[in-house]
Amino acid sequence: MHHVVVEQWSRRRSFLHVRDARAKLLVALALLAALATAPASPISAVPFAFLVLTGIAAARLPMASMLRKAAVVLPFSLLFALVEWAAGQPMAGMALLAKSYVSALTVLLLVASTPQPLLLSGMESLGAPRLLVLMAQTLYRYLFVISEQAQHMRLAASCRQGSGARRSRARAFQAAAGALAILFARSYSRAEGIQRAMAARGFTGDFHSLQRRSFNSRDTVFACAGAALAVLAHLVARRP
Amino acid sequence: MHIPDNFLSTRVWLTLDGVAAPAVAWVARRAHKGLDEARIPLLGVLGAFVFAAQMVNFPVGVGTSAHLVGGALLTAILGPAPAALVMTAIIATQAFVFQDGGVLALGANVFNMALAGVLAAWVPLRLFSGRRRVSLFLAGFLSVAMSAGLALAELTISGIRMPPRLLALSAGLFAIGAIVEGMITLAAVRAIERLNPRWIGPAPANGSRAWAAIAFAAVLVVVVGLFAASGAPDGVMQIGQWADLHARPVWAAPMADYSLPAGPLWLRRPAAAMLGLGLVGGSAVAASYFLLRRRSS
Amino acid sequence: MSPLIEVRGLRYRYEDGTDALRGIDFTVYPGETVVLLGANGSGKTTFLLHLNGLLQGEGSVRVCGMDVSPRNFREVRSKVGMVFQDADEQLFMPTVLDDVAFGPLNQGFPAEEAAARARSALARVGLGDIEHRAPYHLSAGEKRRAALAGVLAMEPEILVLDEPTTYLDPPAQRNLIGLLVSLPQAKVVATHDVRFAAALATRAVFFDKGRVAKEGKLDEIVELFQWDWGT
Amino acid sequence: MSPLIEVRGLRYRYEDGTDALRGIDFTVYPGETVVLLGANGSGKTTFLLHLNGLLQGEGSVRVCGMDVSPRNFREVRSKVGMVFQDADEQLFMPTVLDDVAFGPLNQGFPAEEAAARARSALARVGLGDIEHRAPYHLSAGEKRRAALAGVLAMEPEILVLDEPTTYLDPPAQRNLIGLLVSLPQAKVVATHDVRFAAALATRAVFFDKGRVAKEGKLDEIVELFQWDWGT
Ligand SMILES: Nc1ncnc2c1ncn2[C@@H]1O[C@H](COP(=O)(O)OP(=O)(O)OP(=O)(O)O)[C@@H](O)[C@H]1O
Ligand SMILES: Nc1ncnc2c1ncn2[C@@H]1O[C@H](COP(=O)(O)OP(=O)(O)OP(=O)(O)O)[C@@H](O)[C@H]1O
Ligand SMILES: [Mg+2]
Ligand SMILES: [Mg+2]
Repeated sequence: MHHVVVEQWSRRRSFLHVRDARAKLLVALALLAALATAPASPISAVPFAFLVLTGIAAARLPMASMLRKAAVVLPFSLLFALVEWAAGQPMAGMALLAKSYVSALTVLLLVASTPQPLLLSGMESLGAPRLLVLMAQTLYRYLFVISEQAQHMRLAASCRQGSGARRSRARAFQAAAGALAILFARSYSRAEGIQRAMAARGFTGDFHSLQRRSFNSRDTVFACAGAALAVLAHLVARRP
Repeated sequence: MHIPDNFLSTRVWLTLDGVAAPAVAWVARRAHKGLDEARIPLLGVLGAFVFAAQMVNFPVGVGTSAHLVGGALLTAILGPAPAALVMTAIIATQAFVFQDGGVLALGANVFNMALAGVLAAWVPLRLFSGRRRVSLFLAGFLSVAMSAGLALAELTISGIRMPPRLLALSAGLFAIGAIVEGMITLAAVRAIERLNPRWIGPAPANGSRAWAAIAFAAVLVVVVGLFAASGAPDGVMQIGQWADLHARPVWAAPMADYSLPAGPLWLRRPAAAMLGLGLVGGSAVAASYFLLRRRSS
Repeated sequence: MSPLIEVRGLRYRYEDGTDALRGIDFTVYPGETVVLLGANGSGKTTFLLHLNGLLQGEGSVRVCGMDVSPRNFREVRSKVGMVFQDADEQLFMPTVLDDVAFGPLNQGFPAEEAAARARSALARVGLGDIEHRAPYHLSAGEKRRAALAGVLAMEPEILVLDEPTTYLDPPAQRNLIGLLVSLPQAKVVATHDVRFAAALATRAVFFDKGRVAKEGKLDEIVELFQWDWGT
Repeated sequence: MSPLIEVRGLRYRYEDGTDALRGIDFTVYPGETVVLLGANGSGKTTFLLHLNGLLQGEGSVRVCGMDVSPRNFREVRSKVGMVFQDADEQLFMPTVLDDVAFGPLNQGFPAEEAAARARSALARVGLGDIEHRAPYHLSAGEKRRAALAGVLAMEPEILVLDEPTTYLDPPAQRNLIGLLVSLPQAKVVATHDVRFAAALATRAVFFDKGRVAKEGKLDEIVELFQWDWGT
């Protein structure tokens, strides 16, 4: 599972890992925005790629795996690049491809160097609604659990699937709907179980947290330097 | 339907981020008000459920399969505001954790799928609450049609120049996707009801039909308009020119000292067109939403 | 000695009309380990959920001299530590330390004190070194112990465990027994595993269709209801 | 006698890099009941999923003389009936009869024939009278038997069961043992319950970190790895 690996990476230690989540988030946004507003040419992505690759090296993350994982955006981008190419704008197509790939790599670097709970609490202190953050936290926690359940159901069904030669589509559709309903029922009763477990440990509606992150001077320097580099990369990209 | 970064022009993503952020904040407040605190885990777990549900394949056509998108199902189960919030959490998780959809484009994706999509699902659930099957099918259909249509329009307006035939083809594919979502939503809700009818709350039955009809018409206009436009991209540009006239004053104030490069000339008009379309569609739908709520409470 | 738990005439009906409990009397004294046996659906889990007010039926439930009612939930829930069957449901926070500190934080302790209590509870269950791991990546036995630590961190007087051996391999079960025996609290344990029960029980209660069918020595009950299978 | 299942040098690594199987050799002959023991995470479930191609690793897996490869999945899956740990995940059709008939219909039998096979499988597991109930509302023991019926209806030659006693009370466990003993198929059963294993096993295999650590008589293996807890 893709995200399990990323999650493990996010718990390593490095210069980048120890930075405050907010600082990293701001720098990532600055990079993304600077890249998005750079001219529509594949060359634009180069200075940004350089920065992000430096970041990956600084975070001591496995370069090849990172590059491979960010490639998830490529199929979609490639399709549109071809469209642009067909429309007589090969450069615009290439730019789309290069820029969206570097953007994905930037986001991947952010999540691979920041444990998810810290990222979420960082987003909260940057103004994301609390309810949304709590929800995303639970979502992420149970994503694995429920996906595994769905996986099991799929396996169980495929054991009894046969060849499909005489399968009625209506029946298969109904079976899928049934599987969805069972998955829902399990999720629902799991949610009830979680609510009970929370109540049993004194939960009355207010989430308290252990995390009290402080934004130290290094984080400030990092955020400023990161933003400055983003602007610089943008300026470099604008040079003809 | 998850738009990655760098596909939308700066003004489009900036505008939609600007629209989505306060809208999500408002939806969160609204969802929180009607929410028993103890149900917070339920929302998160259902988000994970929708995620996992995408592993369940529904056979459609020869050798292909589709999966649930989920906006309409969540709306039927949770009501509009919590459903929109859960969808927002899903889309954000997809963007950050799976690099599926951009981060700058988060506002656009949230707007398309979590806000407009859920709204489009909610209106038929409300309007045809007496006729479960019709309303559930329409909810699934409209939510996906709305999201996909918006995404297509945003891309077009951002200057991704799709040949008309390709545009029509993708519009056709999206239409099929919308029909399939309608079927899946219907089948899934009925299967869930069979397990335990209490899980799916009774559809809200009250409220003036006239207002619901207006809201429905607004959704239909936007959806049909988007699809018609995608069949004839020149039409979008026409709307753009029209909207440009009206939108320019709105743009002028906040963007007067907008220091980022304004982009090539040809980009400006489409961006304004996006704004115009968003304003027209958004305000029509939002107005009917408010009115509906007022009438029902 | 006054009883820690005193239940009188407890009845409970689920919304769908299932009569899950039909008049239960039940008492636990300090230092006891009471094992609940009974068929699937006989009401064990439903009963346990009443002990800290997660469900409320007719009849009286008293814990440490307090009525279990919404007024007292806060105190009752810090007296009764409940470990559920599915450890995944109990470990809902993003890291093990966060999770174990969840109870103390809700009890009103400041963050450092809560973290200290959480660390000491983790040490007690032998998980001192995994506090920053995500619960998802733990093994079944580790999950169970982390769930127990989350409850111990609240320093309860009574431990309630619902089928704690589910998913555990024999060494992990043995481990759990050792750990439970070493904890001084009174315990109420529902289980289908008669040998696990035998290793812990000072007394057994047999549930049948929402009633207590028999109470007494484990051996006698196992004998009477043929609750073990003679291999 | 030629083996029903023959596995040679099977290795499997999960995407995240976990080496779950590191070279397994394994054989089952007709009429045998082979029990898999081993710690949590030792690879039992991963191994079982290879027996009908739900996972595919390196090495060779042969069932009834056929290589388990995508070409043969259809036949292999009707030879190997797999019952998962969580019966709920296996029962997804609206009624028990629909569910049990799901396999035969997919095998290509016409509706009547499929229903007849389903009814006969339900009768064999002792559930003849509940064919029109919804599986979700059955008791734990009934669910397990319904899941088994769904597999038996496909008339497999080998039954594979992953921790079949989970959630079952002792009488239901006894029941399951009786049922399994009465079925003529060869069986491969992964379990943590040593006494359940003892009631069934003709042979035992002990998994350790993705390898077969020992193969032989159940008693010897339990003794060797101290897999039971001496009360
Ligand atoms: N949420 C619910 N809604 C309706 N009925 C329920 C619910 N939970 C349990 N029941 C029913 O209440 C009765 C008692 O169930 P309970 O879970 O307490 O039994 P149990 O003794 O814990 O069983 P097991 O040994 O299988 O865990 C059963 O008939 C069950 O079907
Ligand atoms: N989907 C997965 N992705 C990555 N690793 C996995 C996955 N499933 C299992 N593993 C790992 O593979 C190893 C073998 O797991 P497996 O589930 O086969 O063990 P098991 O013997 O069945 O354990 P248990 O007795 O707890 O059921 C473990 O280390 C486990 O963490
Ligand atoms: Mg129970
Ligand atoms: Mg297993």
